[in-house]
Amino acid sequence: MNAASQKLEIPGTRVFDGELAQKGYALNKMCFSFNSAENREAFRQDEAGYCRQFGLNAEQYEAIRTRNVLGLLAAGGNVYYLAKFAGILGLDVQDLGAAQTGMSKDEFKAMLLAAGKGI
Amino acid sequence: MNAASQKLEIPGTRVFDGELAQKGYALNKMCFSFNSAENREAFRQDEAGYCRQFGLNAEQYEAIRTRNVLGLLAAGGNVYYLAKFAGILGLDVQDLGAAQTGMSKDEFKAMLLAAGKGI
Amino acid sequence: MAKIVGAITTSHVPAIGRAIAGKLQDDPYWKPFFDGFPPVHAWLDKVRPDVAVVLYNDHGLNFFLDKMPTFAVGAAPEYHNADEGWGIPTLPPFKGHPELSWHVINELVAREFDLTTCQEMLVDHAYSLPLKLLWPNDEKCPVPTVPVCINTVQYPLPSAKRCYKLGKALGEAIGSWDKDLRVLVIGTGGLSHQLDGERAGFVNPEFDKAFMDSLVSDPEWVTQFSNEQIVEKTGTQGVELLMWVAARAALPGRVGLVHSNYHIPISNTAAGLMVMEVAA
Amino acid sequence: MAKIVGAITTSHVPAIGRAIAGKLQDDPYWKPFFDGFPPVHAWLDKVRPDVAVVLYNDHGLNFFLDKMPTFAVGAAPEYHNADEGWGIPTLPPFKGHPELSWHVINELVAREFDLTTCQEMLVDHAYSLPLKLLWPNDEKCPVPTVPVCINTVQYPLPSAKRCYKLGKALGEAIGSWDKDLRVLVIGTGGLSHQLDGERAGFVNPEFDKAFMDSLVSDPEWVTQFSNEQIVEKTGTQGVELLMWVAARAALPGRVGLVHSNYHIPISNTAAGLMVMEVAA
Ligand SMILES: [Fe+3]
Ligand SMILES: [Fe+3]
Repeated sequence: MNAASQKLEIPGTRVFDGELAQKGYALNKMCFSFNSAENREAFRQDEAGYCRQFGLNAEQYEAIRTRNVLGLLAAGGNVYYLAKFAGILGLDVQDLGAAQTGMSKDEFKAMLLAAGKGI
Repeated sequence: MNAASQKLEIPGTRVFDGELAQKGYALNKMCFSFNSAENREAFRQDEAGYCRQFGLNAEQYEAIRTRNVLGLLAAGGNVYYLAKFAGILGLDVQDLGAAQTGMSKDEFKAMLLAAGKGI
Repeated sequence: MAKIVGAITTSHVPAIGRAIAGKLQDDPYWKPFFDGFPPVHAWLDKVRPDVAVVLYNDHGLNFFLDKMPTFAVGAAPEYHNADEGWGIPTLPPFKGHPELSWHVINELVAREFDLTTCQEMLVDHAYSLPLKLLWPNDEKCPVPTVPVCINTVQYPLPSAKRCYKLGKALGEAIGSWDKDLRVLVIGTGGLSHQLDGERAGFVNPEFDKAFMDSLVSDPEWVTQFSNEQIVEKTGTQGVELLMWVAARAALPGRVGLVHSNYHIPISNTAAGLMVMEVAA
Repeated sequence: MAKIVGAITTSHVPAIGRAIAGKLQDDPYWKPFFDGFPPVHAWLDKVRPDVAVVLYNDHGLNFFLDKMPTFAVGAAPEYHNADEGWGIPTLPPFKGHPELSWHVINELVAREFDLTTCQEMLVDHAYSLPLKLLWPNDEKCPVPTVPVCINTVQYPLPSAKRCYKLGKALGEAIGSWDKDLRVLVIGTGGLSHQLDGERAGFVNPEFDKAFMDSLVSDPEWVTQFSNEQIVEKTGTQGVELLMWVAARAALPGRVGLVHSNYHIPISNTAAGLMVMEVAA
C-alpha cells in the first residue's frame, strides 16, 4: 500500500503536490518575492529580466507575459503565491475567478450571490 | 504531569532549551550570520558596531569582547552557532575545550588521548 | 492551572481587511458578515481571556517551499504583520507569550508532534484579521497570542485526523500549564471556497453546515475524509477547515454552542463563525 | 520494489575535512580512524547502492532558530555544501533524488510525521564528510541522495523513541517504493562528545560500546532514555546518536553486523562506525 498513489480526480481542480511543487519552484519563488514592494517595482520595470533572474522556463514566462491564470497553474504555480502576482496587476480573487471560468466578473459575482440564496 | 518540568541537572552541562534560546536569540543570530565570509569581515572591521546591529545585550557583548566562552554560553549562546565565532578567531574545538575547562590545550588533548587508551 | 475558556472559529479573507479599512461594516454586501460578531464581543467581555492560541494557515508570507513546515509554533516576543504583496495597510504588531509558547512546544514534542519552532515569524491576514474582528475597537490586539500554523499550501497536508490529534494534544498542553490564566483558542480558515482552477467560485453550503453541526455533536466526523475528499467537497481552499478541526479538538469533552453565523459570499468564500464553550 | 541494502552509521567532525584536505589519512593521529573505512568500501562495491537516504543533523548552516524543524526532508534536485563559518573548502554539490524524496515525504506525512519539506537546502559537514568517507576516490558523490535532518540544536529534541519510529516508518516508506532500486541508509553523528561547558571533552566509551552492541541485538534499548539522560551519559553532542537510532530502525527485522570500528579521539569526539545488513 502506497499513500501517495491514492489520487482523486476532481474536475477543474488540482492539488499542489510534489510534482507541481517541483515544476513550479522557480515561478513560485518569483511570486514569493513579490511580498516586497521593491521587488514588485523591479518586476514592473523589467518583466523579462526579472523572470530570467528567477530562472522561469518558457512555459512559465509565457503564462506570466500573457497573464494566463490557468497557464500559470499548469506551469506549477501555487495559488497562494500567484495571488501576489495578481496583486501587481491590481486583480482581486474575483477577477481571477472570472478569468479561470470564462465568465465576466459580474457573472462570477452573481454566481456566488446565487449560491448564498436560501441557505 | 508536565513534560517540561522534568529537568535533569548535569554538572558542567547545559541543554539549550527555550529559556536559553530566548535569552540568546540576538547573539546566536549574529553568530549564524558568520556563515558568510563577508559578514565575518564586517565583524572584524567593527566588532562593536556589528554587535549593536544585532542588538546584543551588555552581557553578550562583554562575552564577545573578552572571548569568554563560558560567558557566551551563560548569555544564551548555542555551541553550534558559537563555533562560527570561534572560526573567526581561528580557534578549533580543542582550543574551546581548553578554555572552558581551565586546562592548557596540550592537557586537554592529552586527556582525550588517555580516554582512548585500552578501549 | 490554566483554563481554556472556549474556542472561536472564523473564516479569513484579505477582502475583510479592505472592508474594515473602508468602514464598510454596514454596507449591504458586508453587513450579514459583520453582524455575526457583536455576540462574539459580548461573550469575550464575559469570559475575558488572558491569552489566545491562534491556529491559522500562512499564505506565503512567512514560509516558502524551501522550508515548508507541517506544523509551526511561534515563540517570539512579538509577531509582525506585513505586506503580502497587495499593499493593504498592515495591523500593529501582536504581542507574543513566549512562556506559553515554550510550554506548548515542550508538551507537544513530548507527545510526538514534530514541530517547527519559530522565534521570529511574520503573520498574515489569516492571523491579523480574525483578531481584528474579535477586538475591533482596540488599536492593538489586547491579549498576547501564540501562533500555531498548519500547512495548507503544499501537499501532503496533515490529515484532518492528525489535525484533530494536534488540537487534542494542544488542549492537554494548555490544561497542564501551571498558570492561573484563561486561554482562548482560535481557528481561522475556510469554509468552502476555491480560488484556483476551472472550478473557481465553488462553494458547498450543505457540507459546511454539516461540518459546523458536527463540531458540536461529533467532532471527529470530518476525520473520516482524506484531504483530497475535503477538497472535492469544499474547494481547494475549503481544506482550511483543518484549523477549525484542531481548534475544536483543543476543547476537552463536550461543548456547548454559544453562537454561530454563516453567510455566502464574502469575496469567493463561504464565511462561517462559531463560538464554543466547554460544557459544564 | 525498492530494497534497503543496509545501513552505515558514522561519526562526523569538521576536522575530518581538514584531515582529508591535508591527506593525513596515514598520520598516526588519524590512521586508526581512516583504517575503519576500507571494509566499508569493499561492502559498498558488493551491494552497489543506487541511492542513499542520509540522516544527519544540521549545525546551523541551513536552519536557524527562526524556523527550526524537528524533522526536515530535502526534496531538491541538488544540495550544495557551503562555508560554515571557518572557510574549509566545500565539496561539490550532491545530486538529489526528488522522486524518492517525495515518495518518502508522502508516506511519512501519511504516517503522521509532521515534516518540514525543503526544496532548497544547504548541507553541512555532517552530510558531506561521511559521503566523502564512503566514496573517497570519486570527485563527486556517485549516488544521488535524500537528506533527512533531525534537530539536535534546540530543545526539545525529538526523543530517541520518536526517532526510532521515524526510522521504522522511513524503512517502510522506502520498502513501499515502486522502483527496483537498491537504497542505502546512512546515519551520521555522535558518538560521545561534548564541546561546550565545563565538562567539555567528556567521552564515555562504555556507553558507546553498549549502544553499538544494542543496535544489532536490541535496537530499542536506547529508547528507554530521555534526551537529557543521553546527554548525561554521552555529552551534549553525544545526543547526535539519534541519527544512528533512526538509521538502524529503517532496517526491517533482525540485522547482521558487517563491520564496525571505534576510536578515541578524533578532535573531541569518540568516533564510531558500523555497517549493518538485513539478516537473511
Ligand atoms: Fe485562507
Ligand atoms: Fe555534529
